[in-house]
Amino acid sequence: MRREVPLVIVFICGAFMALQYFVPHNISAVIYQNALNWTIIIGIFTLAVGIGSLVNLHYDKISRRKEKWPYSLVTIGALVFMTVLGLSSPEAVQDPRGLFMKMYFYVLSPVQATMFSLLAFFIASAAYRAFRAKTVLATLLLASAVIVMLGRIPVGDALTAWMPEGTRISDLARYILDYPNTAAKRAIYIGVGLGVAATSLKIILGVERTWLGGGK
Amino acid sequence: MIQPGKKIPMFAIVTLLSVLSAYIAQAQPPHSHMTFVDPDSVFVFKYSSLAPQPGPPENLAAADSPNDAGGAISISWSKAPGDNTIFNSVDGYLLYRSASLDDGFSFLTRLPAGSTGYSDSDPDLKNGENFYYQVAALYGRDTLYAETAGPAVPGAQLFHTKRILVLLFMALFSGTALYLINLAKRGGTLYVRPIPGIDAVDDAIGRATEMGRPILFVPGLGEASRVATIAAFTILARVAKKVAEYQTRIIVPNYDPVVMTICQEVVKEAYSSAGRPDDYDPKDVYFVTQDQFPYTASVNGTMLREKPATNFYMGMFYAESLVLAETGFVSGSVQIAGTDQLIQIPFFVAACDYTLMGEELYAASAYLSQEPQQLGTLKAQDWGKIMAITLMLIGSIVYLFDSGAGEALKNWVIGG
Amino acid sequence: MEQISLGTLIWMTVAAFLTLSIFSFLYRDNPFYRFAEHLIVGISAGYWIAILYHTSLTDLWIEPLVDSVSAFGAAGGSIPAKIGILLANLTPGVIGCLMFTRFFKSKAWISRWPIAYYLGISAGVALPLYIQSFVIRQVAANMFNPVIIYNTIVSDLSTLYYYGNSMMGIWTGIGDIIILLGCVCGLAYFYFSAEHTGVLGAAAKIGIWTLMIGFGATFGYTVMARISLLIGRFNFLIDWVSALGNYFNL
Amino acid sequence: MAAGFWNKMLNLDRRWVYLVIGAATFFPMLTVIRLPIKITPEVQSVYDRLESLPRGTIIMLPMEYSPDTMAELQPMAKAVLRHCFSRGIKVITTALQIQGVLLIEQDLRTVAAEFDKTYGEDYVFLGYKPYPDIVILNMGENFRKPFPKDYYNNNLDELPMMAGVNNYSNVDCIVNINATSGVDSWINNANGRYGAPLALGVTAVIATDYYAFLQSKQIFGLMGGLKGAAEYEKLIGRPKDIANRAMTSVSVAHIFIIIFIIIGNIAFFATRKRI
Repeated sequence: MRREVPLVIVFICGAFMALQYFVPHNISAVIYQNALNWTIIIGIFTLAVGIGSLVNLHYDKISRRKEKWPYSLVTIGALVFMTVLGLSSPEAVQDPRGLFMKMYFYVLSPVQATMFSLLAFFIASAAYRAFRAKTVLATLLLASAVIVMLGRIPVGDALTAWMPEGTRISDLARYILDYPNTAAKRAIYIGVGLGVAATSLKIILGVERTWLGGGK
Repeated sequence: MIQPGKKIPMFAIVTLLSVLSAYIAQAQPPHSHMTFVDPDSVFVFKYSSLAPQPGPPENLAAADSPNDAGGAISISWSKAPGDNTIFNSVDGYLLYRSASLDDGFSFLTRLPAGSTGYSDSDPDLKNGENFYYQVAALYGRDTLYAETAGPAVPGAQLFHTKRILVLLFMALFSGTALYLINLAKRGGTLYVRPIPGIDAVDDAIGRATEMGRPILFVPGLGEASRVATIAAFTILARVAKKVAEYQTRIIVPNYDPVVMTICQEVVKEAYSSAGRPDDYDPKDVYFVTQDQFPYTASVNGTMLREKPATNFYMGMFYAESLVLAETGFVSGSVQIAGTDQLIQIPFFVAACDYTLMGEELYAASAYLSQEPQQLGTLKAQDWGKIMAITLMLIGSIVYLFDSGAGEALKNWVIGG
Repeated sequence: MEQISLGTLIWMTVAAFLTLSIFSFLYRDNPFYRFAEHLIVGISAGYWIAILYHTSLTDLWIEPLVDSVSAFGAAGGSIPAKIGILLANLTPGVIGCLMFTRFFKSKAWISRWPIAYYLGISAGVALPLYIQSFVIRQVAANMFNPVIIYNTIVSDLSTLYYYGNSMMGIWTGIGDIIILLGCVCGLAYFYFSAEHTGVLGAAAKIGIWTLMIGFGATFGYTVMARISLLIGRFNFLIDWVSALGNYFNL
Repeated sequence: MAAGFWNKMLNLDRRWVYLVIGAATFFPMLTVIRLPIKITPEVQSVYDRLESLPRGTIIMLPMEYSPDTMAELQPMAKAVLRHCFSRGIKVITTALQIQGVLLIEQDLRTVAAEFDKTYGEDYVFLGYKPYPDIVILNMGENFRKPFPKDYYNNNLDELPMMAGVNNYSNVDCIVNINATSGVDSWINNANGRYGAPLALGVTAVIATDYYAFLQSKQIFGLMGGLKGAAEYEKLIGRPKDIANRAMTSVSVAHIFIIIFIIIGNIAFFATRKRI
């Protein structure tokens, strides 16, 4: 029961969906459409469980007074506040003047956006302190990076204005993007495609079972 | 695999220089392209006596659309006289449909000049019923009707004929994969070439011992079930075993609690198998936090305090990759990275001594663990690559003999 | 700039404070940063719950379910058919609810059923589609017509000789060769069943060079991405300062 | 002496670098210098396709960005929307990334107001559903399957614009503005399985990955990051919009990062020889 049922479910769902791709008939299409919608509905509950685990984690920290537990209090408080706000009425999430929207645009947004913008500083610092042309390959990589960087900004062409039109840095950058870059990414994508196909196959046939986790 | 300290080979410089000089050699600006059709002359042609006599479109045909669930009919015709860029004398086409030839046709849609077909998927089209079509060409105020076509009967198909190559490829690839995994399970030998990075691992641990400094192993930010994280466990097992043998120290800061539990098991096991179970210190494999940047800050702090001789970054990495690699570089550690996150690979290559890129990480893991499932999958993917390359070359060779056949083959491969 | 209300100004100030709290991490990890970070984990989880409920759970599950229950009160239609529809609408939610067994250790294994359903469907749709779009169509794009490549190069070379014409055709032709060769060699680099010696070794070497140029391009482009994000934040701070200035007529 | 200097430079506290790059990005924002933007063919082809459509044609413009990538993709999304609305092209939008739903709804509402467009007749916002790859597949069958109702709780059949519009075969093309690897799902599922013509507007981080799909004609256009947005703004005749204004800062910051790489490498090699 504990291992067999999930393996049977995975096999039936997976094999049907993989073969359905080759069968355009309307009966297969109807099953396919409903199976997809079921996936979304089940998925909603999976996401809810993820949020449940988050609450668990922080509740545990607070109740055991683990290191820096007051921060967990902030998290739980914010979660409860936002949930109550959002579920209070169907219009809560749609009203541009509502508190839910304000929290989104003036609290959630700036923090998320700023977190990511820190990367601008990090990349600059790494460029200065760590990106070295130590080997042939690293040299090639950095050269291609610098050309693309210059080629994507208007200043790049101004710097190479002495070159005839059609051979300036932006054209070189385009050439790199269009040809060697395409070749490299194609080789990688063919590998990725085969990798995903192999993993999917192993999951459907029950060869790959790590998702079942340990236990009986 | 990136190897340090290698001199740039002469031929690389020569190639680079010649490509560069050839590039600069095209010193002339591109000439403006010759235009064969002057837009003004088109206007003249339209009313010239050279224009062919107006006539209805010919060869009207209607048939069930292939490869669908039914409810659609494809209609095609050949262009009416004068419908081309030179004379431009047709203004458009009108399409009509009827359920029977006696009832008279009702208007369906108007299509622009140059059209030669239409796919009708109106909800009225019931599978198994008859439908007739008529098309007319518009010449200014004149409408010239073609002969009617039909009956066409919409219906559903059981097999999508344009996807046959996908099915073939899928079957062949799946068969190969299953065969190889089973072969490996039964103890058959599957050769995987040694991955150069593995030797580097041993060297790096020797170096740490000489310097009397610890080794830092960062298992990434992925969950325990990700392929890259699983590969990281295999590599950690190898590293920890060597560490135990050399009697140095290994530090493993974790982002994910589940990953931490497994890492503790792996390191403990490695110490036991090296015959030094007592040297294992569980406090060195610890959980930090599940917040990306604070985790990074904490690992950075560890690097600066402990000054590890070697840093390993194995598994899933996101934006923190370059921050970690930078700190490690500045504190003078040898750095070995491995990830399947394509976006992060460039940063690791630029700041680390060795980088296992994408599939190389899986290969290293398969090579070290000799686990049948990993080996079989890796080999099957190798066969998949051979199949892909063969298909590419066949395509180009067919072109050499007959470009029409080449084009047809290519379209068949693209499918639908 | 238009005059903004005091309310908006206060909200903007909150946002600016949080922005600066995050930036303070650049100096060092500190309580302001930690506060903002933990706050956002909670806010964002609450936001998820509300959005998931209002946009997805209601119209995909709850409403059809309520409709199929109330259908029993309506006239017409056979009872077995109504029961069938009710079951079809009820089942996915019930399977989904099994996920919650995760929180009870002894029953946690039941949560594998919904996971199995989700994994099976995703793996099933992915298998043929990845082969089609990532393998076969990419391979098809690598089927170049060697005759055309040869002709463009030769014809451009001859016009170059006679008229000093541009070399666009030559470069396109060479580019196509780079794509085909680079891709084959890149695949050779990721071929693990034989040692990289001889022809395979040479191919693998060209392959890794091509890969490095490709990674370099990603690197170069990424710089722009990160800088753009910073510009976005600076834009906001500038707006905030000028809003403050406008409001207090500074 | 020199080695001592370079050594010092190498071990410079990273906060100094932060300061320099912050300043290099910030100060150009206060200037009014406008740099010429060169249009690349991959952006031009998106513009050309939309430009060639007759009024009233429906296209799909799914947007998947959130506050963290807003700075890159919002200008692009707005530019494409403005192009559509100014030419009378009707738009169906989804937001399949949860963090961005409200943001995208606001952007859509603001741009529609600029052009006096009516909801339900000129544009439709389907909103959010989880698991983009599954949703994209089921939209290929029928929009009404994953989206029985739109974001504002209207039945899709009540919206005049959606009459007879069932799936991708009823829209001219899909222009996906996306900050996530969900782009792959659009290529695989919408283009691969349902044959919908597809163009991408992505962050500069992942833009280079999709040139392989551009060359294979699986996508007909590609806009990368702020530069792509700046080009599009220029194409629709709005060269004073936000992405164009940002290009000066982008340029200066790029130059500084290149200088950093060069100085860093000189210092590295200058000090290494002496060891």
